[in-house]
Amino acid sequence: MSEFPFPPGLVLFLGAFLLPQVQGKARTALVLGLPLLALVLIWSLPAGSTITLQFLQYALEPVSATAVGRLFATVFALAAFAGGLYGLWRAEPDGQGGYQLREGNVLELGAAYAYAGSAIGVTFAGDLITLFIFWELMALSSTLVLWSNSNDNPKAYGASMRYLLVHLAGGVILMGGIVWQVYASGSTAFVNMSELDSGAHWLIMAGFLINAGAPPLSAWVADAYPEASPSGMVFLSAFTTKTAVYVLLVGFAGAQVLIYIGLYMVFYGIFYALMENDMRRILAYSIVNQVGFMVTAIGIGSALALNGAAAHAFAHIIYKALMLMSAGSVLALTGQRKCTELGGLFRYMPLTAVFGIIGSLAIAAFPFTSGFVTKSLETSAAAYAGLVPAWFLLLTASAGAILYIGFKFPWFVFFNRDSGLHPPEAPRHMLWAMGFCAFLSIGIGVFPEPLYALLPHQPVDYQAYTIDHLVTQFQLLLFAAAAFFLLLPQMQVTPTISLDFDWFYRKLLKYLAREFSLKTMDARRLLEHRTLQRTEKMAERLYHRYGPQSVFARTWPSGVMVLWVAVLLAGSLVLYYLR
Amino acid sequence: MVTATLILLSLLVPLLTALGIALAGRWPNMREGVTLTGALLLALVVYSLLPPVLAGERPEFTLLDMMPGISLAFRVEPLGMMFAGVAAFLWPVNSLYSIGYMRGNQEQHQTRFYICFAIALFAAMGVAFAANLVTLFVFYEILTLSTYPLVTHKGKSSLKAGRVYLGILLFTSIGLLLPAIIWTWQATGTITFTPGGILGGKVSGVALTALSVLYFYGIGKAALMPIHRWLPAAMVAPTPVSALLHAVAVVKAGVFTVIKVAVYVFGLETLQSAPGIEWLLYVAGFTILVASTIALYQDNLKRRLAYSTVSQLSYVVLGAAILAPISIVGATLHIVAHAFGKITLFFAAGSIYTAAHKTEISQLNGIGYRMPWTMGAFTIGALSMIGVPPAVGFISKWYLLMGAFEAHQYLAFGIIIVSTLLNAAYFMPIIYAAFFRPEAPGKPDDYGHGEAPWPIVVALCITAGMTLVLFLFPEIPYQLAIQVGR
Amino acid sequence: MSSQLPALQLVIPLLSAPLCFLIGKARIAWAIATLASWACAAIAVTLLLRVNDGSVIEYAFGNWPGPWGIVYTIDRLNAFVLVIVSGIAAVILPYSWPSVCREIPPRLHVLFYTALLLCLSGLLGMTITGDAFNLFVLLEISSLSTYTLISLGKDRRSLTAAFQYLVMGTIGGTFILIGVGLLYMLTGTLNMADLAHRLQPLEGSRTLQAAFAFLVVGFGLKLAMFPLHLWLPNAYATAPSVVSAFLAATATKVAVYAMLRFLFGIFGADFTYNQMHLQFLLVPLALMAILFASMTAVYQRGVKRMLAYSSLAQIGYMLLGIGLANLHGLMATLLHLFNHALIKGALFLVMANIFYRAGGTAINHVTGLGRQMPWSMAAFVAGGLSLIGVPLTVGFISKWYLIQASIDRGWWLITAMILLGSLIALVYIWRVVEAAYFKERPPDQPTVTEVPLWLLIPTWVLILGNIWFGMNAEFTAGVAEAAAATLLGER
Amino acid sequence: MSPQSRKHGLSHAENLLRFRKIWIGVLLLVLLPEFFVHHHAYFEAQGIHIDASWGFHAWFGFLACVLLVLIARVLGFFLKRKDDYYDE
Repeated sequence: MSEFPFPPGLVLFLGAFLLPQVQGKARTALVLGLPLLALVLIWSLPAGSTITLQFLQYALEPVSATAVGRLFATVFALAAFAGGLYGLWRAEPDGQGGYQLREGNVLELGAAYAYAGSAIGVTFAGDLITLFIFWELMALSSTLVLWSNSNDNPKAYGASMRYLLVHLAGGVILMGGIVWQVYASGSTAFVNMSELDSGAHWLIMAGFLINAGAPPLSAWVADAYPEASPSGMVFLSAFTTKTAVYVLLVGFAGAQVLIYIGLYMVFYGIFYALMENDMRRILAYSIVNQVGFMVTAIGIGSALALNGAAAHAFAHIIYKALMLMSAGSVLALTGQRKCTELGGLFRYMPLTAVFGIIGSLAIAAFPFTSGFVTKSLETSAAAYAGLVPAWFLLLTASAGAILYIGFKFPWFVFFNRDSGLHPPEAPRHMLWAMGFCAFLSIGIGVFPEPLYALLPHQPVDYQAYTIDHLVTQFQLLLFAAAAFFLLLPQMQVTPTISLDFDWFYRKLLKYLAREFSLKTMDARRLLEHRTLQRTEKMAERLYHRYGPQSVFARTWPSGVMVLWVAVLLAGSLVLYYLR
Repeated sequence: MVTATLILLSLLVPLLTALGIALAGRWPNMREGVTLTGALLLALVVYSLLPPVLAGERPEFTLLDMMPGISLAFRVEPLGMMFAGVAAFLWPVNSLYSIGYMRGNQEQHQTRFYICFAIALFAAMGVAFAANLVTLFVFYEILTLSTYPLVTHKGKSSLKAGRVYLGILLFTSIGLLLPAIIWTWQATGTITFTPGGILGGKVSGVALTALSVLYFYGIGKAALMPIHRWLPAAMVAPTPVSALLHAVAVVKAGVFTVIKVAVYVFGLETLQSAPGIEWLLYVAGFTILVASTIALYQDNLKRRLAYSTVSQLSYVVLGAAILAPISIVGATLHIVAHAFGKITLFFAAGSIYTAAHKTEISQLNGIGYRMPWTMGAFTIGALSMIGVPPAVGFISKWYLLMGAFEAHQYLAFGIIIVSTLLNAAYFMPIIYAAFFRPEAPGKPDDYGHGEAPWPIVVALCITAGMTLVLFLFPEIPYQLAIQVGR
Repeated sequence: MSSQLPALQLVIPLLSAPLCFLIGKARIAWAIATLASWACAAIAVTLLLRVNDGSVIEYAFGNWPGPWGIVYTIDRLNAFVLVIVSGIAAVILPYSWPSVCREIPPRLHVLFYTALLLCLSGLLGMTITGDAFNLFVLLEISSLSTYTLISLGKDRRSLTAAFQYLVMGTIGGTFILIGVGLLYMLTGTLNMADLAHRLQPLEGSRTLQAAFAFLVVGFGLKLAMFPLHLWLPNAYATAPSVVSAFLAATATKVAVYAMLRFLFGIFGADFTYNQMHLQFLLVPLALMAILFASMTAVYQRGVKRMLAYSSLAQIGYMLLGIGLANLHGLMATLLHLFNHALIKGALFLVMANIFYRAGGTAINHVTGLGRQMPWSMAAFVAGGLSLIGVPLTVGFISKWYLIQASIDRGWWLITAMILLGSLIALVYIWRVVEAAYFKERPPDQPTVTEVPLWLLIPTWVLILGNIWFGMNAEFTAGVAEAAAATLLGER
Repeated sequence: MSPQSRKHGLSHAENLLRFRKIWIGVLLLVLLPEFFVHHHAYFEAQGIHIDASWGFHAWFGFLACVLLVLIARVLGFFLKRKDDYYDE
């Protein structure tokens, strides 16, 4: 390749600014070409750090290729490609049973590519400062993705602001941690900090975890992502949480606390998805659930677990993108997101449904899908590490995956009752994008070896396709599915949302702020009123005392002055006499 | 000797410019030519002082002896160099902007405006290079007085604001700062800024804390609450004034003095020994948070920016209050960072006013498409305020945080977290409205505008560009700041 | 010739006065008066330069040596005061011609210049003399001429004011005479140096204490010490503008000087402070003056009256400096003698300018003048800033030393009061500035133009003096410090 | 929209019945290997053998799901709010 190792993230990031400048075919070429170019660069860079920049008193290594970084960068580029393809045009129902296509939202595409570029930038960051810079760029560009949809979705703005604030909070906590770490260690190196023996480490981990959707701020995922456009959510789901997984993987592999946090996230996702009505919010909760698996694996910290986390992230991005594309097509062509309003679309959007089902099967880790060959690495790792409760819980969650999403999503959207909606099949470019993801999901499921070869800890000593594994997995999933059908009456969707931690800042804080501002306003008014009154009174008194008619200003008869003279003289004489 | 001449020149150039403007007052083009020439000359003079200062030289120059033992003297040290450098860099840019703004809005009394501006810059240079407290105080007061006519530029309607402006600034400086200076003189027999401070061992205990209250509240220009009211009041001035003076020269003279007093009069170690000195940290933190909260509720763009300035100024004070050398570096850098960021924001506000005659945020829907450069620059400025890369605000925040950790001031860290969120909460909606909200339907002629006149656009692009450039190449301010912190 | 300078200092104005009267032509009288004042100023400056090394010039009138004859003693202190008085006169007299033409009926012009010259010679004589009784005589000369000058005011109230001043001034003069008489009774001498020498052993004496009390009250009346100030506002407010300027800048200053001379030159610092505890009388009265008079000034409708009240407050500062009883305090007093002369002289000249054009000096007359009389109003702003004590003006220098003195003492409350006084000054000055610059000219007021250069130049000479001595107070502060040290007997 | 069109696919009662039968068949099919395959327990060391019991994954998966749904019901009772809860 070229002599100058061009940062692959920067290609996408800068390319994003070109997007609005071009039209038509050139734009299509750019949208599809940029991620591929990035992909080429990702794999053409030599391992290790290739550039050193001086920034303040620190040496930065903005381009530093590692195996795990490359793995994430690769999947980010793939996701950008698929999302770009999916978002090239926007489909809208034309009211006559068909649809019309409009140019894709170029602002969103640009923002998304900048976002993807920043995410890739994080994976190539050789030091904490570079990492943080790209981290913040991610927060900003992802907010732009949400903003781009605000004309179509009035809820997007509020959600985006909450999203941004959560991420800026995470960002500044992370920054604090990094500053502390740099100050304490004198080095900007991004090293493993899993001993958590300084406040800096805790802060850095907290910053990472906020982006991963960890408690208590998990609510931002389901709050913000579903408000993006169909293509927007594809991008959003791919990068932020997965970069968090990446940095946790590098920085906190083996930090035991992550096991608990991860397990919490797993069940948080399940329960909230079970209660949820909005199909895209279900998918959002499932992101938290899936990232929870990865975080748990990172907490376990064995080579197998870490490989599992990496592989799972890789597979997850693709099948989650697939599901979101499927859901996005439904949303685009029906205008509906709520399960209570959807159903029976199988007949009208058969391909969309099939792709959605493939995604669902993958997320449920059905054999011959990518979920099967990646998630099992994590559960096995828990088993091999002898973590009894963790393993049982993960197994429960694996079974639950069928329940809350694997079957719930396709069932309520594509089957169940007929909703009366008769949308057309999704447009071709969307189907191609879904097909691409479905192909990867199944391809990885059938031939896991190429993916395994990319994993950070080599050699990967794991065989997914054993009889035992196949049998137990089928048993688990099919009986879970049986439970699903059996419990369907208990799982009917309701037009509700579920309270979450965001209640505190959406309701309580707002309430407190309003109360506070009302009360302080009253207090201020009262204070101002009183001060005004007092000042007026004082001014009056002062005027009375010092004004033109006052004692001091009046023209006194000479006698008074003489009296004063007498008083003063007599006074001092008497005083001197008495002394 | 050459350097001493340069100091003298840095004072003379703005003064002569003022004179030249007065003489050329009748011919606007010539008058503006004089302003620009003077501004560029000043930048040249100030920046030729930079290499020797960076090399460790401390040029000195005594103008005259004022009282026995007290002289009007100047000494260029890194902090002053930084302040002067920022002001001198921004004056030409702001002059360019002023030309566009004042002509675009057909303002009255333009000659007086430019004269006062030049005098204000003269005062700023004096503050920056002052070698002792009295010299600093003298120029501090000149700055107050020379900016008063600018604040009340609009005449009678701005009278009340002018009263608040002058009232607070003179009351605090005469009522608190002056006795503090005289006290220092009385206690130590010197008023010369000295690295490591002059009060160490001379004043101690509660008296030291009392002195710190006198000083830090006496410096009204630093706008600590509750004496911040003059700053929002000053927003009645034309925008170039708000931009260069009430976002850079005047307010920075305030926080500059805070750092200067903390470092060169008290000395960090002496300050640390003062009982209850945490008050400054608490007050600065309180100001940061409360001012940001107030900003959140302002619909008038300039008022929002003004409260943001109040809050951001307290970042600098916070840096001083943390009392760690590194936080001083952060505070020093924040003077630069905030200057470039906030002037950009004010420029944008003025640009909007000139082109669209809009002053309220709620009127800005969709304006980003009519004025892409303006709002683009605004965005960059806002990012710098929030402190995210790739804007220079990130760098100062970095060192402020580092200082907080060095001194184990976790409260300061918490304040910075909340404040970052508040900053975003009051800036981002503006950007959003400008670029993502559709324009309100209105009379077509309401929307006939495009970008502001080119001098305005050029000026704000320069300052916005600088916030990015300074992030990428922070070497010079960083070197200066390090020398201050040392 | 040069050895006769001390005599000439007094003789020139004293002889010029009857000369004016005899010639009887106003313009010539004015020319003579102006020349005389310039000569006086030149002499005063020469004298100051001559004694600035700390030497003392003793001049025996008619070669009758002291303590029998009248001896003029010139040291740094009174040379300094001479410069103040004659300097102000030298600036104001040339100014006076157009102003007097406007304010005083032509038939009284000659009388005016005669009286002014007499007043000047009285003040100079009080300052230069080394003889207690001679001082009283010259005091009466200056007082009587002052009454005349005040009564020349266009305002009819000036007659009442002059009469009141006459009554009070006479009482004051009488008290001083009684005080001097008591001293003479005790010691048998009137020569100040001799008095100081002979009083030393008599310190416990009741008579001495009574003399002290009479002198303090007497001078208190002359210098308008609170609450003996009641004559001053009316006098200053109603007198012709030039007279107000001259008196405000000189008369009280000389009275303060004379009091200092008696307190420290004759009684001695130790007696004054440690036995008579004068500071306990002076400090509260001074503070009351600063606060009450300043506050009253805020509410005045006439700007001249306002300045008159402000003068009371400024006298308060001077007395406070004495009351603080330390070197910096006394220094502040002496500096303020000079500085306040510059400030008030300039401000009253501005008032004269305004009267010259607008026909009055009420706030109503000043309103909207900022645009119409830019140079005069700019002078007012500058003088006002100096009054407030903004740096680079003389007012700042006085405040600096006064505050330092209060900090030296550790009397924080007094520091606060001084600052409060400054801030109130800010309020009353700014009231005028706002009226001049921000309000439209009232419809019933004439549209006016700037005064001629002949009037502007003296005004601005004083303003530039404010600024010059504010930026470069080495000289004045040096003289004041040395003089203060001498008074306290430290050097 | 004709009534026919509402009855299709899995929502059709007959289809549903057929679907159920197939499903039960599949379930039995996946249980078949249990007679031939011996599972080894992961946590021998901790003395836990339950994961090697007969049809463990089948019944565990089933029970786990029942449990999850029940918990979700209970949680839903507390946490569910109307759609427009935050909009008001």
